[in-house]
Amino acid sequence: MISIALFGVLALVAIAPIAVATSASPNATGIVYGACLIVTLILFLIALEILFAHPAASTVVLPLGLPWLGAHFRIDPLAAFFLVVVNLGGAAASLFALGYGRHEDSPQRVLPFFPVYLATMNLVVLADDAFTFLVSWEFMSLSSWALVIAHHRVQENMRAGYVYLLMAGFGTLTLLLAFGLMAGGDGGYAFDAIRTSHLTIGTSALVLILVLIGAGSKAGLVPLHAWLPLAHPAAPSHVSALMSGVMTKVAVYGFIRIAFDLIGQPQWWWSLVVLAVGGVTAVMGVLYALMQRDLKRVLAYSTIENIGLIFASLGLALAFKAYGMNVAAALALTAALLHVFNHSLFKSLLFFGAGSVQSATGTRDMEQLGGLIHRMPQTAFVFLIGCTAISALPPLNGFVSEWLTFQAILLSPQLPSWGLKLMVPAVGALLALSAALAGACFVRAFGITFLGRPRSPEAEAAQETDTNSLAAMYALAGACLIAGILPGIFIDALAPVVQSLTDGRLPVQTGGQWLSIVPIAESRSSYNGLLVFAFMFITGMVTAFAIHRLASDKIRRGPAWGCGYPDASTLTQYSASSFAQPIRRVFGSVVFGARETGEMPKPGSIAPARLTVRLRDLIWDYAYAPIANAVGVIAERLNYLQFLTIRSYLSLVFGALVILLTVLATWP
Amino acid sequence: MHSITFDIAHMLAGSLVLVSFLQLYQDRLSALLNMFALHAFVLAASVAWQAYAQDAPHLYITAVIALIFKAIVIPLALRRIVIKLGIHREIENVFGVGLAMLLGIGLVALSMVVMLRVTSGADPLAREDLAFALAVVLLGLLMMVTRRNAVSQVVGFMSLENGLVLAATGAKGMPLVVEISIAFSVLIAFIVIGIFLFRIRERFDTVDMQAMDRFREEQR
Amino acid sequence: MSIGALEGVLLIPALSAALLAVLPGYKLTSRLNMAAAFFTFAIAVSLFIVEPASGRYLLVDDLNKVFIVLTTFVAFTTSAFSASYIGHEIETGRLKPAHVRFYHAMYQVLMFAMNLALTANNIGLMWVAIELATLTTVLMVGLYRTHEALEAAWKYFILGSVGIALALFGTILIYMAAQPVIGEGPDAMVWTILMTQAARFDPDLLNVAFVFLLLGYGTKVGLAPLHAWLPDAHAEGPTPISAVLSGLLLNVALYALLRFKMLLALNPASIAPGPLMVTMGLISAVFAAFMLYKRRDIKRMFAYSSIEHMGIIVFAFGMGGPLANFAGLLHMTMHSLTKSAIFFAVGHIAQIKGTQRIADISGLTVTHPVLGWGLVAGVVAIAGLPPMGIFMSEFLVVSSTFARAPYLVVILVIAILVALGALFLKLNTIAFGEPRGSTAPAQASYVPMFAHLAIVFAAGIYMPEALVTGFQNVARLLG
Amino acid sequence: MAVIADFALQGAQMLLVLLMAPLLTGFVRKVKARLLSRQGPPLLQPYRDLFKLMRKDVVLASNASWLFRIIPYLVFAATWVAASLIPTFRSGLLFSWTADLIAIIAVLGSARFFLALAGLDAGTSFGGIGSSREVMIASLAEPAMLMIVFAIALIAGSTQLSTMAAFMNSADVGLRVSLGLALIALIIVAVAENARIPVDNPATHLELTMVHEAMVLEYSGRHLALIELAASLKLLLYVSLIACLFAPWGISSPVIAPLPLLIGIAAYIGKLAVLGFLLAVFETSIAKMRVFRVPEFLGAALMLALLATLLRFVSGSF
Repeated sequence: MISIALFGVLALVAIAPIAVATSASPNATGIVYGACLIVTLILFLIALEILFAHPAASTVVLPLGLPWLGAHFRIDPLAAFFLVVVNLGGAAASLFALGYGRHEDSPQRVLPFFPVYLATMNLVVLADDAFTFLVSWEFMSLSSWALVIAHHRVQENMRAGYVYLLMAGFGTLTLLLAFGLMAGGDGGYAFDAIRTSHLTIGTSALVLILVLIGAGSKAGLVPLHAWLPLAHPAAPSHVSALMSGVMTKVAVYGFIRIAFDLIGQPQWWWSLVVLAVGGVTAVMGVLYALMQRDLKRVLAYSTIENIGLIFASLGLALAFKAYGMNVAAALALTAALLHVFNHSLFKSLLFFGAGSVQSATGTRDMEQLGGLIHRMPQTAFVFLIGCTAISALPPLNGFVSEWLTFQAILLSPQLPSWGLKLMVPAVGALLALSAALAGACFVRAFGITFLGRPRSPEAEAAQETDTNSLAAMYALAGACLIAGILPGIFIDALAPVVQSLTDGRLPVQTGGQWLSIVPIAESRSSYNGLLVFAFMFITGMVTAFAIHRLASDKIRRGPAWGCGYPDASTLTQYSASSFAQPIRRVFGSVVFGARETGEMPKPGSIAPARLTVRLRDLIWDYAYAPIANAVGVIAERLNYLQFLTIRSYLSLVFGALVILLTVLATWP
Repeated sequence: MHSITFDIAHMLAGSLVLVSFLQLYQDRLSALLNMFALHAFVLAASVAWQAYAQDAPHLYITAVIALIFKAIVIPLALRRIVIKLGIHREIENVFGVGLAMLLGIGLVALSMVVMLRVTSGADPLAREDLAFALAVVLLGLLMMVTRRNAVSQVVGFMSLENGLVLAATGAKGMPLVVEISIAFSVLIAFIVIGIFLFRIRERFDTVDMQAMDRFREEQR
Repeated sequence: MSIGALEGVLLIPALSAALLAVLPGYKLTSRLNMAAAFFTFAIAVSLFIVEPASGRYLLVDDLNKVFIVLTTFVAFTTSAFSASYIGHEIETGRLKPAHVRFYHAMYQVLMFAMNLALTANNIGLMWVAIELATLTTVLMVGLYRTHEALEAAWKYFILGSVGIALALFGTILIYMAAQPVIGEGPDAMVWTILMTQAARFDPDLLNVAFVFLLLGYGTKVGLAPLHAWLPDAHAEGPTPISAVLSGLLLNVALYALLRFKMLLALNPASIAPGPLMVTMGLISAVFAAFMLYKRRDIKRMFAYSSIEHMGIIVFAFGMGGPLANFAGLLHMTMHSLTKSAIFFAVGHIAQIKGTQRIADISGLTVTHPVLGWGLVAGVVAIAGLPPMGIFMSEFLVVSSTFARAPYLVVILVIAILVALGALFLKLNTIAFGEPRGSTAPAQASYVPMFAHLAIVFAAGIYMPEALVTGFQNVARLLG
Repeated sequence: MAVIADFALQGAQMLLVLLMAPLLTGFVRKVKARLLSRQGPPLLQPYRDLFKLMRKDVVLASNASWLFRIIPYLVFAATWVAASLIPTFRSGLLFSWTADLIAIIAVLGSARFFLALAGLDAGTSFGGIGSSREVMIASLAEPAMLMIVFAIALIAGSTQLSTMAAFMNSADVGLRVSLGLALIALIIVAVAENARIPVDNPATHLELTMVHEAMVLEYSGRHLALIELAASLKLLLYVSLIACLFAPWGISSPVIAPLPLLIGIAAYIGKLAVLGFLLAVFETSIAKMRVFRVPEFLGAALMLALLATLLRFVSGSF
């Protein structure tokens, strides 16, 4: 099993040189993405097989990496699940890119890195020792960095790549410190050794904080998220989909692997930290998303929101695990993992849609779009499904995982500790708020982009995207629907994973009547996506049929009602920013330090009235900018040392000598 | 029972330190050069005495080198340069002589503390010599960093190196001493030639130096 | 008498130096230079097979074997690079044939000096060899005879001489410490004998000696605040020499330091040299990392990055322990290969663009893909990103010492991160963005550069057993 | 047999809510009119309106999309399904476990989602005003509603409406602070969700002040009929939700016997009348507030509900 998976990864790596060799030829795109599609599909099937057949964890040690240790690889249920996520996303992205990649103007900067990127993400999940894990982890960042700066002539892309690489390096070094603590001074880097080694409370706590920072910076936890909304939009869209939909999940995997598997029994207060960070991240992410004009940036920020949701569930799971409430822990963890899977589906779908829009209109600025539903009906349809799913609306899959999270929260009064008693409801409120705001955010995203009237000639002239891209998007949309109406199957598939991490599991779901899901007991709570979908479908159909039969089915077209002022201009429509204005008024002043200044021309003057809105990214201003400035200042100061005279340099040597001698003279 | 030999060696080494102080005290180049000649001469004497005390004849070579090369040739050459560059009566201390002297005293104290707590095992002659040698080395360095002028810096370097030779000869039966002293003479010759060829004087000058480096960083 | 491999490593450079001093024509001489370097390398490799015994003046053990092979290998590749580089310099007339003859002779003299320093079994001999190496490089740095070149050479010369003097004082002190135990005469300067007796030396004397040696040889290693000569020497000299300086000379000085550290480590009563080295290493790493930001000259920038890495290496050796020492050795090897590879690339770049000013170089991956991506790979490696070898060594350094000295390691990590930021800040403008400057095709020999990068890449993923055991033995030696 | 009966009851429930909804709306209008000492439209006026609208042609805005034409059916279906999942006269219906309270709220959420999209489809500024304000209100009302659900669910130990109703009906509820808070919050949310005064005015047609009406401004004919019907269904839904949670008396337990069912239906209609009357009184007694006062109004609800939940968490006795 593991060996087949590794061969798959090897095959992916082997595609890269082919890409380099053929990148000149026009059909390189087809070759590379086709190959990637095939390999990732194979890996996907292998992972599925492992997940459902769940055999014992299979391991292999290759004579690579650290010489005396070798490179350990291992597939257990957790790894298998994340392999499913990674390769499903990879396959979809490859399929999408078969069409989308043809619009790429510099393929030689994308093709070689794409398969490597896929391979590294697989390797992170497969790795079973600290060194292999970190190498794959950082190499993953590196290859995605190369993809982010594929369009290197655009300055902001370079900046995005720069910030991204720095944050990635920061995260990796933090994880490195964490592993240093876990492995101790004598280098027990294999995960088995780490599992068996017993850390002191303090050490494991420090490890958890470090991991939360390291994995969190890759996943995009506030306030470590700054790189994400820069880097994800900068990359080509199929890569953005991978980064948002899959790579953040690999980061989540890193957190789960270490926090749930490696460092043993958690302390209850860890969950306080994780819960708080998760809740804040969820709300901040979606609020940022509501303020963006750039479609792909909206999606990137909403990724941050979903990561927050996932981490909140993970925090709950930690809390339950700390108090040995295994079933509850299983519920929370299932919610988290299911959301990982769901988000990877619809976020990829949405990025594909955004990519199609971009290649059709040449812009991602929503203020330039509009009315695309008439010109790209199919894209609009699948994008709408994605929006519905990510807004956690039944009967689609986003709702299921959110519902499970709420069910887990409802179990938490049994937690003994007071901190949690106060924290959990607050986090619950934050999650509910973020869910509602997400709905608003995607009404805005879809409505402004696809509905209304086109706001620019490019949007006017847009064409429906190609079949490959559509195929990828339809596949993901279908997956969203299935995961939404038949969640029981997926929850059961997660059971072995959850069991291995929490020693608890949910009751078998697929056995219940009408395939409804029952986390604890039917008297307590249950949800049946299938029936909800069926009811809505049937009632809707029946109503339509009845009305068209018995009443009228006539249609007349007329101009839209404009209060008697029929306006030709499309600028009088609600724009992205005006749509967000009420919410900005409610939350903005606190979160963004938003200032609105309107200037009205004097009566009689024909000068336009103008409203200027200033939003500040407080986190950037107060966390990142100071650090950057500090580095700049220190560099400036030290730089004087470059321009001294030989005499001054000699005095440095002299000083050093005297100091050392004095140290010696005063040595005890 | 070599108390006499010990005292004389002690006296010579100590006077070497004294001369170093005298060098620090000078603020005119010409006077400084004289002082250096004296320094080299004292060194030669001390080396010779060591050669006699340890009856190590090869040390005489070192003594002779010191005498001829350092006490006579180099000072003369430098004097010519100084005259050529017309800086023989220039005052070029970075800060006042008094402060320099104070620092010097501090350095001597430091070297004493370091060395005397050190050589508990070694024999007294070597111990004293080492302490003085270290003092001379440090004073030489101090001179290099407190003088602006290339020539006086070379003088500083040479007195530093005198300290080394003192230490080397003080170390009983140390091989390669002669070779090392020769090597250093070559080195110094290089430096002097360098000064002579490239008119290094202005290259040392603070302001100009900065301008130079700025120039290197900005332009090109 | 039979000439063993050990002597061969010294004789070939010496003889070829004499030969090259007289032969005309740069085509022939550069070939000869390569050949000589190659044979030296071959013989150095044979050291692993023939295992010659250490003599009275020359010694060979696991420690210096590693250094010798590394030195001779990089010397060989650099000579290959310098062949094409010098050819270009001749065409553009920046160098005259006479200069080239001098250059090649000096090159071999330098090789001789370094090999001597590495094989010398006598602390005095070692000191002489390092002084010789210094003087040679001084002359080569000044090769272009430009204002700045002479400037840099002079700075190097003065600081170097002071360093030499301090190192000599330290050496004398070591002798003084050894002499009462071993007795007067040369024996008290022979490594192999010193090692056996070290435990009985006067510890305080050893301490003072080590301070002087640390400062003296540390000047050569380029540790801050003794580093001042290094950036200018790298920036102004011919690029092959920059490669040799960063790749080899720093290592040779480091080797001397390590030897003396071992000596002190054998004497329990003496202060542990660790803390001193750790402090100097951290200072150098942090300082150099920040200095990277304001650099405008591409060669000077990479010179500062050498200081940073020397800091990391010294830190690793200072921390000690089998893992950290292993990491230090690995890091040193990888740094030599990577940095010289980078200088190969930079040399060609500077020749194509006719400038070393970073602001005037842009979009290399567009105009010169091979060179540009080569540089990117080099910077990726030097910044400590996987899958290159330096990542492995940094992984080992940080992870193995964090548990012991968390605060120090955090400082080191910050330095690494700051350096990463600076390097990629510059790389972004050099390798990417709108192309600027000449787009003339490069007539360059990419073989040396990519050979180095390939080794570094391979080492990051797979290390052969023999190498590992060798390193581990050395790491054990270093305690 | 029993299964058929169950199906029949479920169907009856669906028809009941569908039929009662316009009546409730008409009743509220009537009472309001009377309180304003107007004659007011007859009780059955809403039915007439609906049938009239049904038979009229649809006038679509020139650039309305296919989505615009689907949405009325979607919204109606979603609201109807949600409404028919609330126990009205009998708990434990056949499909009652299809969706618990959280899911029902979410189903309503999807109805709102699509309605807001409809507002943006025509590309007029009024639709935009409507939907942007609607989502703003929703972004506060939905979390408040969820918190209310949490508070009650934590008391009842379930989010299953039948179970909750049964629990509230049982003796061991007692008087609880958290329940009181939850009730107040629920009323506020219900008012906001149904676009009633003071949050919104269902009767106004001054575009700038309206939210819900502005959003559906472009709808006409059968589409408008469905939207209106959905609106009254929603009102009915919230009223019967309050009824079944806070006045669960008379809801017949899951047995199939005519008498309890009749009692249940009678009790249900009675509750609707009372609550509708209260709503009318409430609406006539206060004035509509400015749009940007609404967030504070709803924020209060959110805080109350959160407080209720917190109390529950801190100790079971609240």
